[in-house]
Amino acid sequence: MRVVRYIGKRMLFIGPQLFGIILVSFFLVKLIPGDPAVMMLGPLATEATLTELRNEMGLNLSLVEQFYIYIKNLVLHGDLGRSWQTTRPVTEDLFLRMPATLELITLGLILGLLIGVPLGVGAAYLKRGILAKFSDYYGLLAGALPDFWLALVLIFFFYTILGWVPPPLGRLDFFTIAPPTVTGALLIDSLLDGNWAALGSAAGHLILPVVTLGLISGGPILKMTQSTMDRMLESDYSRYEEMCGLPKSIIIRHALRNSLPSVVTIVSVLYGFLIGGAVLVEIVFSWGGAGQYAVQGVLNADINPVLGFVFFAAVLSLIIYLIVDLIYFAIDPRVRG
Amino acid sequence: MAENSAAGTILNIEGLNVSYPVYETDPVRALRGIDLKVREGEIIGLVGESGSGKTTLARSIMQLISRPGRVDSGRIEYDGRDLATLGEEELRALRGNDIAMVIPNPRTELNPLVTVGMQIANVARYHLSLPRKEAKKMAMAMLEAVQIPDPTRRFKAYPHELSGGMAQRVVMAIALICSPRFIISDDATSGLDVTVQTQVLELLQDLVQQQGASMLFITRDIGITAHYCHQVAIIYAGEIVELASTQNFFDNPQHPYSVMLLSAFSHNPKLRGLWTKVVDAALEGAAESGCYFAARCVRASDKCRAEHPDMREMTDAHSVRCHHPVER
Amino acid sequence: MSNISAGHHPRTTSERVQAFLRALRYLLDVLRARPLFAVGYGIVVGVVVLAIFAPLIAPYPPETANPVDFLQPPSWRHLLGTDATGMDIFTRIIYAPRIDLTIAIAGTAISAIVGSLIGATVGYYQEVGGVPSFFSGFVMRSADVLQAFPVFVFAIALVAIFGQSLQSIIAAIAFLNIPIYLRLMRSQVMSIRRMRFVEASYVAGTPDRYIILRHVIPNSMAPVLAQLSVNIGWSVLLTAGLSFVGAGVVAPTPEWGSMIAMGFQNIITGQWWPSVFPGIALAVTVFGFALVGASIEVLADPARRRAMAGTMRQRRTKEA
Amino acid sequence: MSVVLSVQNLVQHFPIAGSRSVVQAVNNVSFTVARGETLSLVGESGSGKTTVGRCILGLIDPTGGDISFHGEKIGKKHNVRSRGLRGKIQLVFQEPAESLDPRIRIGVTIGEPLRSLGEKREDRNKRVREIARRVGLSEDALYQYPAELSAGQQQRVGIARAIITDPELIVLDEPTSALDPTARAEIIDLLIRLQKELNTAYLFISHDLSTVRYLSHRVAVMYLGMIVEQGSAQDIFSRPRHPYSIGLLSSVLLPNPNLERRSEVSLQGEIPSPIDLPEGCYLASRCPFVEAECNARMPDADDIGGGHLVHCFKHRNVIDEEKATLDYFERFQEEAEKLLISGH
Repeated sequence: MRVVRYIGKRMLFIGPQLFGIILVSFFLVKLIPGDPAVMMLGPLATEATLTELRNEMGLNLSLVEQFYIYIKNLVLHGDLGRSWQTTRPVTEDLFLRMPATLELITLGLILGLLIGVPLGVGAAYLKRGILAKFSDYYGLLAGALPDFWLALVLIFFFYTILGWVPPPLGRLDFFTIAPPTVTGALLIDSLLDGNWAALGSAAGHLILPVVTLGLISGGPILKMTQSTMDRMLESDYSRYEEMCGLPKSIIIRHALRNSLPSVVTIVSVLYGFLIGGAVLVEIVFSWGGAGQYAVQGVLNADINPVLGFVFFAAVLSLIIYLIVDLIYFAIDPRVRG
Repeated sequence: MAENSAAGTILNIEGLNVSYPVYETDPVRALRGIDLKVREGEIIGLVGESGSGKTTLARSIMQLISRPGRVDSGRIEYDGRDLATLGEEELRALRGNDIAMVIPNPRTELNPLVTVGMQIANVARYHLSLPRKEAKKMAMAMLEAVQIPDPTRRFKAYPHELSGGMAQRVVMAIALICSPRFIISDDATSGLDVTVQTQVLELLQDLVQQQGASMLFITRDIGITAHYCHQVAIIYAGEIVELASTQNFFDNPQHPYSVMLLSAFSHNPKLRGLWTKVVDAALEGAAESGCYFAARCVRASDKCRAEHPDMREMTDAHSVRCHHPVER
Repeated sequence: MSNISAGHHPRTTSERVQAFLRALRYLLDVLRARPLFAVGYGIVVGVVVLAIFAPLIAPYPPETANPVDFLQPPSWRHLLGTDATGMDIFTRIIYAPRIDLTIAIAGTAISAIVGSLIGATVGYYQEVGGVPSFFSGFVMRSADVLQAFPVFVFAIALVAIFGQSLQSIIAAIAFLNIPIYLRLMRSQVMSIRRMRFVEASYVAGTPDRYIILRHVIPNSMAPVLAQLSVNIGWSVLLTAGLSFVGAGVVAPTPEWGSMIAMGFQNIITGQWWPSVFPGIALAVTVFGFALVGASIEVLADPARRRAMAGTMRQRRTKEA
Repeated sequence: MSVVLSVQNLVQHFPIAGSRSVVQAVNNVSFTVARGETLSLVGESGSGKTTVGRCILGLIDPTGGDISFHGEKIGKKHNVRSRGLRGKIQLVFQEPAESLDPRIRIGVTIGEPLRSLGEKREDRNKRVREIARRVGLSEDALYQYPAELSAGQQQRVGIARAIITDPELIVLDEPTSALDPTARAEIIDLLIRLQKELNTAYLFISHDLSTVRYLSHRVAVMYLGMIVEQGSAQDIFSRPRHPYSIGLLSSVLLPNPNLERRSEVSLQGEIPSPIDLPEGCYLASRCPFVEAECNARMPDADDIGGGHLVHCFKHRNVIDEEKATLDYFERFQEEAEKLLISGH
């Protein structure tokens, strides 16, 4: 079937693209100044112990040899090396932290969709109404707000003044016992485990960060929905449906269905961006997500976490783009060919 | 106009003026006092060049003038009711049901994501409030009526998979499924190849006459009206300048613009020289007073430039809007 | 039908002046028809003017700490209050655009120029086959690789490598934005390359250089310009983010991101102004640039310009 | 008359992305165009006539066959853009608005082809004014932008740009079908007049038969990438031999109700897809005269005198059936003249 051949072709591309990303990021990240050995043993360590540690970590080899070892470990054992900050294998760290980031982004984008799509459709349909005016302002404003600043403002109102929300310190209260990690997403794990206390606490901590991401991502989603719906409602076929006397609700439904591909595209672009882009919100809410882990890696010249994060992020982005293509396949017969 | 014989008048347009506001200058007057009567079962050809207002007229009948155009004055009476007084719901019930439109480039005007069969069925479903299965059966019957090759397979096809001719037949199926009493064909065959065009025109004429419907056939190609219309109306700069039965019109065209149009089709340089005045395009139709065609007319006199001519009935079923019509 | 703007085109100086006045009046009408655009131009001009004349307007020196009155709430002496080190927030806010806007505009300009040129050449030679199309394929694949990178982490890495100087942040932002313009210009050029008037020039033997510079690039400028102003806004946000994480502009240089970061601890204990005011200034500036981008998009697209003209005409008849 | 352009067995197949099948757009087309002569390629959409034009102009690299200009082969390396040939072959498009750069004034557009011939600025401007006058454009128009002109005027600019380099051959790709009837007639008169004055060869591509009738010296009827019949305009329009030509001519609607061109040859059904073309004659599935031989192999050209070539086994039977071989276009013009002259 054409779909299978299409996916096959895309899978073929994923391999080389991933290799390209790892290649570029490896040689780029290696340029980050700062000597890990000194970082680990502190400034007082003698030169001998430092060189001995460097040899142990293979830093004395040429970059190409280091790259060869890195790739061999990754492909054969799925080992992304060890982080000197957490002293644990990077793969383990990421499997712990990435779900936190993904849970946050996924819920944030869902909220963004709930805000953006209905508002966009409404604004496109009631052209002159106040809704159209409001969504114009909101679309532009949401794109202009710095997400870390909005997080601070929300914390100030809902925590410092109103106290409706738990303090912005991580994903769970100290005294709540975390559910056994199955998916890594606290809401799901606590549901699976039936641990209602953890569920309540996790949900409480999620509110502000998800609202931050939702309000921010709602902007571009709204703008894309509104502009595409506008174009679709002005299109020849919508006009012809009007001429055939089809009820307004049907015309809108058809226009929306034709606008879905572009909404799906913007959501996939946002999702790819937020994997690395939500790090500021993570820092404000000390979320302990993967982004934060990578940023710490860069700031402290801890190479392996950065490379590991880039690899994970790249794999996720490529998977997302594949899903988007499949959705295109389902919606648009022209793509099916 | 000859008093209408047995058949009643289904559409009566009186003094219709439509204009589009334009920045910095006066609004562009697309229609400047259209008077047109269409009797039941009659096919009337409306011939005009681009910018003459023929598409605006089609959309005015459907009360769907594209923004920012607006109706300045005049009445459109359909089946005895003034369309301007009807509410949005009543108009919606008419469009596609009683008044249907056949459009020129169907492949861009059909919904790309819905199968062709369903698009035909949808019109029947909503106007005749039929259950889904019933509407699909009717749509299939319609596909066979428009002689689409292999209708069962085409039913599930998408618009981009159809050839020009097939897409045109689908649009005709959509227009005729609710057996409308009045059909507007807005240059419906302009996108087609010559051989396919003849097949589609034959089919359109048969189906319209089978249902006893009447049709306003809008086109740039005067040749078509000679073979497929009962009446011919020539429209220039937003007003009808000549109206006659087809035989009368082609035997004795009287308005200088009609003759100029026919001479253009004859590709005879000598003939065209007689009836065409070389003029700077900028002045075309710009005259507000007097006859709008005066600037390009070889027979224009001072009277033409001063006084705007009215439609005058010359002989039975033949009227002209000109101070010096061509006599033979 | 009559062609609406008949009459010949300005050649003598007096006619050129008239044409200029007419264009000015048209712009004023546009701004009246869409107040949102007027707001946009107002903000951008305001921020730039404030930044240039900051030394004259600002009541206090921007970078000297004054521990005596630290964390003062907004008052007549300190319009927007002071931060933890006692520096006047209003002063630093109007000085900040000097850094933020310079970085954003320089970075975006470089990426727009470099990205557009590469994009135009790649787009033009993509279908020519042979070595050029291999080269374009290679460029596009590397653009894909760059864009698969998590943007923010990549920015921090670049700054860490090049050092935290102004130039290195500008370089990082430029490098990040190049793929956007490259992709935008390439798709524009590939569609325009197939236009009839380009084919006519090609057949007439007109050299490629002339076709690219005279036909292809001018016709693809509109979307690039609209993207430019949106991109400047986005770069300001990125610069602020970098400073917030401590990877961008280093304190005490006045910069919105680092100001918000400095006020971060105080917010939990109730002093909101050190973080909130710089954030508002930043958001308003980015909002202004987004509006300018939106206006360029509308003015550059003839169809939407005509639609707007219709509404302006009605407004004018109501007044007359 | 010296041959300006000669096309021998031109073949052009477009591969379809992602599948092994191929669109057979042009199959074995051969014709010649002499100096000052107009050859029309007539056919419906998908007949390959535009593709032939684009191959000649070097916009497409043909799969097979060769094209020579004044006996000199042109193709991949040596084409319309190389030094010797530059400006010798020019092009006029169907959509007037699309053929002009919206951001450049008319005068500059017309003068552009001279730029590649290294003409100095003063000569260029003088030549532009002269050519503008010749095609009936006002001095003012030179300073206007394309959007401010009518479709007819825009097409005149396209023609001016084409003739400014004094080409020997102009490929006109449906130059009149987008125009209104009155504007179309003006452009046709202009083209005929220019050909008489400049002795330029025209390759006129169109599906508008009435225009082709009065503009062309010779006509080639194309169907599914093949020339099915070729000959003088007079022969083709009055004594068509190939069933497809007859079917094509009988579907033209002339503005005269009494001229009903009913003919026995009526082509039913749809045009087959150019992807998997049948073995024998491509018209077999739609032709009333079809026989076993037609389905077996492709008929080769029969010369029935005066360069009138027909690709059909049964063309002799076709003539017996087709009694009325009256040239309806000629008849229409005579009647139109009688009618429209009276009362002038």
